[in-house]
Formats: sequence, structure tokens, C-alpha cells
Amino acid sequence: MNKVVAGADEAVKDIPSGATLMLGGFGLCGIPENCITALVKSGINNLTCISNNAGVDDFGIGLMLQGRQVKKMIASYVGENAEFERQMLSGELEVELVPQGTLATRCMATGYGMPAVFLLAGIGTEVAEGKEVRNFNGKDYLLEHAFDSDFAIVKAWKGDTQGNLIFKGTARNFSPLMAMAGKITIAEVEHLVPIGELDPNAIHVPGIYVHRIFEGKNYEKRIEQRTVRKKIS
Amino acid sequence: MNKVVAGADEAVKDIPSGATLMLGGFGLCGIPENCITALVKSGINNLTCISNNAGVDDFGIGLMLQGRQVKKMIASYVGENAEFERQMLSGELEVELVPQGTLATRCMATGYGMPAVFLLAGIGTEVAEGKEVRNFNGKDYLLEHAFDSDFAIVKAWKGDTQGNLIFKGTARNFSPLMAMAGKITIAEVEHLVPIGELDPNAIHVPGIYVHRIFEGKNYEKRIEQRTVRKKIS
Amino acid sequence: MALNKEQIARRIAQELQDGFYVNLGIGIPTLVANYIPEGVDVVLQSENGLLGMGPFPFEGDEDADLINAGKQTITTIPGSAFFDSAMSFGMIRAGKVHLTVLGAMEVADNGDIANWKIPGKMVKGMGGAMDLVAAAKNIIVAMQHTNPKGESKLLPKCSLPLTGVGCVKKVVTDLGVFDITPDGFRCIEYAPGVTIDEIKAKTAGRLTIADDVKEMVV
Amino acid sequence: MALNKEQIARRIAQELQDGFYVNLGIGIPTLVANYIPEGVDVVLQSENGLLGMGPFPFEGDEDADLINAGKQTITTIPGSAFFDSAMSFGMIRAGKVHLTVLGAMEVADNGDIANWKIPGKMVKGMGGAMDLVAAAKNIIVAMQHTNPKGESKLLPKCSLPLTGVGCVKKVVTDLGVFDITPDGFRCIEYAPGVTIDEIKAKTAGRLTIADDVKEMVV
Repeated sequence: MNKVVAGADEAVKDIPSGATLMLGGFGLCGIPENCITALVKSGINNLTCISNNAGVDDFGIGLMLQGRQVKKMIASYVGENAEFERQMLSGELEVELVPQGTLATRCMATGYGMPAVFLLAGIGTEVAEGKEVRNFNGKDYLLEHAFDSDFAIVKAWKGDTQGNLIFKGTARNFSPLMAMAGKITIAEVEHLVPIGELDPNAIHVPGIYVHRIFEGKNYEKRIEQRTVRKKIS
Repeated sequence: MNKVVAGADEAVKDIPSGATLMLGGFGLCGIPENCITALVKSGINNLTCISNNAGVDDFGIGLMLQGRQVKKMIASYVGENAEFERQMLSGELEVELVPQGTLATRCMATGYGMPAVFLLAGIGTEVAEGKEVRNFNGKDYLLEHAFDSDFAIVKAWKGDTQGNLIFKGTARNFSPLMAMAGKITIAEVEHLVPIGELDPNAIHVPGIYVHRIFEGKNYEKRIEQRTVRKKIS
Repeated sequence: MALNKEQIARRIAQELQDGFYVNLGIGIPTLVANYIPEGVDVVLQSENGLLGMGPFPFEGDEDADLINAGKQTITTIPGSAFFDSAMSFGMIRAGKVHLTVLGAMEVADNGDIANWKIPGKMVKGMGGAMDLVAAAKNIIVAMQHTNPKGESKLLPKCSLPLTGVGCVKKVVTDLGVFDITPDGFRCIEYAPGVTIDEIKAKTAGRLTIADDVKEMVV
Repeated sequence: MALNKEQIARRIAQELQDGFYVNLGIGIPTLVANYIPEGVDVVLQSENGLLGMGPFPFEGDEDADLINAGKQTITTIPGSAFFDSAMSFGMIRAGKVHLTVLGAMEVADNGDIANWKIPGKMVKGMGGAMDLVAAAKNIIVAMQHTNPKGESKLLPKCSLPLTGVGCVKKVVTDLGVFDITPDGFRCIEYAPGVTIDEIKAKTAGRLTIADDVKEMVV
């Protein structure tokens, strides 16, 4: 069951304007760089993007914001993205801010076929406004719904031609959850290997969830906050 | 953070009669053999056991049924365990039969701090009796609650002294989910290794969920249905 | 002449399409794996936590940590992946499995299925069947047309406790192939040597015969 | 004299107990990792998917695939484990993390906290803070006692949009240590050189002084 496509342009070519996309990554860590470049090039717009952050001004989803391709962001953190904050405060960009764990769990719910779950985060805050509150064992929870996403786009460390994925370090973050949640899931990987090369016990996302896969090129893997210790010699 | 205990007897010694236990395994595959032996020896009773099956008559949880240690079984499958079926039909044993996916997801809900989830299985059947039904996007779902379990007892393939666990093959099944759901989680492992030996990317259950760990002995790993092909030479 | 189990499995195998992820239940459904058509690439899911199930192991190669949902020793094929039971049923519920084949004690002409319990007598438990029938996109039942007493298992209404409601799409028995339609069972194929009259006589539920009904090729 | 950030962090580190799993937020809380007491074995959780966070890497050893929740490059210690964000917040919600330390813009005397938004002006987003405060067993806030304008951040009621309700257990500021009680903030320690009068003057919320209030040891 070969799911390999030629590259990012082919992988995203049928994504239409107006689509809802999930994009993996936390900050700039583990973002699908190749696909984002292809999406920027494609010029599609009116997108709804579900992603923990929106990159920075000049990298990651920030590039799609610069190009006014995004109609709505569903995210947990604006962070240091000035253009994101500006578009949000000016009302140009529709923004749904979702607590990070709720965001992750709503992605998981989609991939696990659960329409809704009850979660703690946001009880008593503006996040709870308009949401159903229910008490279980003396604690209040919010009813939170699974996402409906047309495409999920993630970057993995290794993948095989059948779509099995393995992530590395904290670049895993939301990506496996989103990979499981896409109606169509596109995975770009740093290392594409033949089937049989990955340890079946160590796979994070089984290929059944992945529809297209390719080996990405020229990863920049930009670091947002380079923090180091001095070597004492 | 060393969680190593001497062995099965020590690991289970504070489990009281009347406790609710989750026990990993599917059929006889991946069951915590050492801990079950220790539980049988301990003579505690009035237990509620949550486990996909109850082993066979003379192995696994079947041994605890034989010894009348179990008051209630929560399981998806009786299978070929004649004593289980007999005790259930005679009313000696209280039994809650739960669809397998619902059982797994209710375990996961516990470990993920979700009090309840909506699931499809059992709609329109006797499993739905007395349960809340709710429609999402035109489909009916049952409200299913997380389990409340005092102890979770699982067997893993490898584990380190900090409680990180890795499972092998289909011996994984319910075990990671249950490991995450126990108020106290006991893991017996085939290979106990020093910290740092397991690949941090390949760990199925992080040690935060595990309270006691030891290397098991004399694994029989009995096969329920030995099915083979003939070699054509 | 009615089909044997192998032939039922072979007929069901014709339903497999290239690229399908398939879950095969215990019994006749397991045999379907032996008849996957040439050139059709399917991946078998075992709900106890495996994608990429292979054939039974050679003698001496059995691994206690490698079984299918029927607890039989199996093997894996290259590209396989293991996962826990929550993910396994998660992918089933999320509609990622294209086809589920399972056995049944009874099927009703509206697609209801019963296969897990005979009250007061036999209780095997539902295992994963309720999850599978509630969630799978496409469910084919493989079973004998009648029970050992000769009574029809294709009924107007199930008499046994249900496993799922209105979920079966197709039934393949030793006598023929039946789609579930708003008008009940529709016979689209009959087994070689089996007459329509025999099918009518042995089907208790509502039954229509397709205009283009034909002999099964197995 | 009021404490500096390092001293606040050092004081909070005294709350760590052997065997704790701890989540440290961005800012002062991150510094707590530098002052873990001798003989106290704690494991640091980073909610972007890591247990067993180590110190910052040596120059040249930075790995873009290895960051903390503040997006800083970090290292791991032996015994670490990576996982996805759903499991990360799952273990937080399930109460497996013993202590969470985070910063705040405002804390109310009933334990409410606000730290994610200044309407119309600054919206960083709540990130994982709402999940952490809603679920963690024990939450300590590390912050300056007053804002840059000199206004108290320990209030009778938060003026900013809330992050969580009634969840903070303890506040450590540059002026002292405060438990949240039914009677509001209770000062249990004051920073060296800081007077109770200064604390009273700079605390807008209800405040009591513990009978055994003492000078902080940092």
C-alpha cells in the first residue's frame, strides 16, 4: 500500500481555498516546513488553521498569515508572533483560543471517533462561555467537541512508504494526534524508509491514518529560543 | 526516582480484600503472571477485576475465579473459560460485560483525566440500557464513564527503574491504558534495565504513571490457540 | 450444492478492494485472508492491536506475544504496527477500517445482527463485535444460512440479544449472497446448484430476488 | 530588601519533595530547576511532551527537536520519555503531576489567577496554563508583588480575564510567601529586610499574618 507522493507541491495540490487544516508543531518545533512552503506558493486562502501556534512572523504559519491566506486560527498561543497578534486585535483574523490540553484532546477525539469529551480546562473563565458544564464526582467539566478537519499536515522524523510514522523528541507534540484526525493526512518526513525498516513496536502513528507521504527537503528547523549553558573547561 | 520492589509478593502486599483491580492482557497474552500468582497466594477476596478476559480455567485470572477471590468481573469476553461462564450463569459472580473498545477507552479516560466520553458501541442493544444516549451530527452515542480503579497491574516487556515501560507485539493490548489508570500501578517486566537504556522516543508508558516495578520470574507465557502452518520443504 | 466454509470465505474475498484496511472476525472470516485476490493490496487489522497481520507461523515459530483477536498465534508482514486497544478501536470508530467481516447467529432483514449471547445458556461476551458493528463503514456477515436445527438465520427480527442495529450491509451464506436493502434481503447471487426456491424456503426474513441474480463464481 | 528572581526561585525550590513530578512554567518558574535541594529527586515535566527535562544544552549542542514549553532549547536526563500533547495533558488532568509553578499577572485572595490576556491590548493566549491550573493538585504562583506601576498584583478580585478559579495554593513574591486560605492571603514568611507594614501596604486583597510568620531563608 504505497502512499508516496513526489513532494510537497503534489501532496497539497488538491487542498482548496476555504479548507480546514490541522498543522502539527509546537512553536517552530516539528512544523511541516515543506508543506507550508507549498501552501504559501499555492496561493489558496480563506483557510481555517488548527495549530498550537502560528509560527513566527517570517517562518511557519506566520508566512501564511503574512499572505492573508488564513481566515481563522484555532490555537492555544499567539506568543511572539506580532502579525498574528495584530491581525487578531484588529479583527482581520478570526481567532479561537483554546487551552492547549483541550486543543490536543479535541484532536485526539477526532482520530479516536469520539464526538465529544468532558474536560476541566477553562471552567469559570471566558473559555467556558456558551459551553455545556457538567458535574462529575463533584467537579465541573466542559463539554468539548472533536474537530472536523479536511486535511492534517504533519512532519515526522521517519516514515515508511506505507505511512507509518515515528517522531523525534519534543517535535512529536500535536503531530500524531493531528495525523490521526485528518480526513486526508499528509506526512512529510525527514527520512523515508522502505517498509519493514521501522520497529513495529515503536511506531507512533500507524499507516492507516496516513494518506500521503514524502521525504522533505532542506529542513531549516529554526530554533525560536536558543538557550545554552557555557562550557566550563 | 527508584520504584523497584523486590518481587510480586511485595508489590501486591497492601492490596486489600474488596479492592478494584485492573489487570492487563488479552486472553493469556501479556498477563501479569507473577502478580496473579502472588494474588492467589495472598488469599484476598471480594475483588472487582477489570480485565478484557478472565484467563482460562487453570491460568491467569481463572485461578482467582477458582479460588472465589473475585466478587465482580468487568470484561468484554468470557471466551472459553468454563468456570467464568458457570459462575456468571449461576449468579455467583457479578459480571459487567463491556464492549471491548468501550472497555479500552474507559481505561484511557481514567488515565487521561476525562470523567466520561461518548462512544458508539452498544447503541440499540442491552448494553445501552440505563445509559444516557446523545446525538452528535446525526449519530447516537452512549455516555460512558471512566473507571475508578485502586490498583492497575500490568506486565511489560522492558521497563527501567523509574517505571518507564515498553511492550512487545500484541502483548501491549490494554496494558498501557490500565497502567495509566491505576491509583497505584504495579508493573512486572520481563527485562528490568537501568535508566537511560530505553529509547525515550519509544516508551509506551512514562514512569510518572508507574509506582512499583520488578523483574518477573519463570514466565510461562502460555499460548491459548496454537495455530501453525506446515513448513513445505 | 451449498458452499463450504472455504468457498464462503473465497466469495467474500472478492469484496476486497485495493487499498482496503480490513478487520476479519473469528471463524469463517479468518479464512478470507487465504483468498485475497492477486494484485489487491489489503492490510489486515486485528483489534487486539495490530495492523499488518500475516499468516499463521510455521511450526516452532509461534510467539506467545503475537496473537490475533481469536487468540491464535499469527505473524506480521513488513510494514506492520502494534498499538494499544484504545487506539485500535479508535481507528475503527473513526472509520479508518474499510471493511469488517464477522460471523453471526442471526441477521435481521433490516441489518440488525445478534452474535454474542443466548440468554441463560451461552454467554461468550461481545468482545469487540459491538464496537466493530457500531462503527465500521461496511459490514459483511459470513455464516451458515440455517442453524443446526435447519432454522433460518436470516430473520424478520432477531430473537437473540442484539450486537448492533441496522448495520449489516451484506450477508454471504452457504446458499448465496444477500444485500440488505429497505425491502429486506435481496439475493444477488446463489451458490452453484442451489435453487431460488431453496433460498426462499430457508429465508425467514423479507426476501427479494435481484433481476440480474446470477450464479456465484467461487 | 525585596527578593530578586533567582531568590524567588530558590524559595520555591524548598517546596519540592523527593519523588515529585513537577511542571515549571515560563519565566521565574523555569529558574526553580536550578535550585533543587540536594537529595531531593524530582522529575520535571514539560507540557509539550517530555518527562525528565535537563538543563540548557552546552553551546553547540542545541537540538531544534528538543525544546521546553517556553520554546527554549533544553536537554534530557537519563530516564526521560517523550509523548504527545494529549498524553501530556492527560497526565496533568489525571493528577499525576504533584506540583505546578507558574507566573501570573494577578492572583485573587480566593485563589483565582489571571495570566493570559489584557483585553484589547495583549493577547498571548492561554497556552497550557488553563489546563494546568484547572487540573494540578498543587499550584504555586511565582511573581512580583506589584506591577511596574507599583500596583498590587495580590487582589481581592482579578480585574483581568481569569485563567482559573480558586486554584492557587501558594504565592511566592519578591516580598514574601503567602498561603491562600479561606481568609485570603496569609503571609507565612517575609523577605529579609521587608517589613510586614510594606507587605500590608502592597497587598490589595484580604491579608492575614501568620502567628508564626518568619523571615524567609533563601
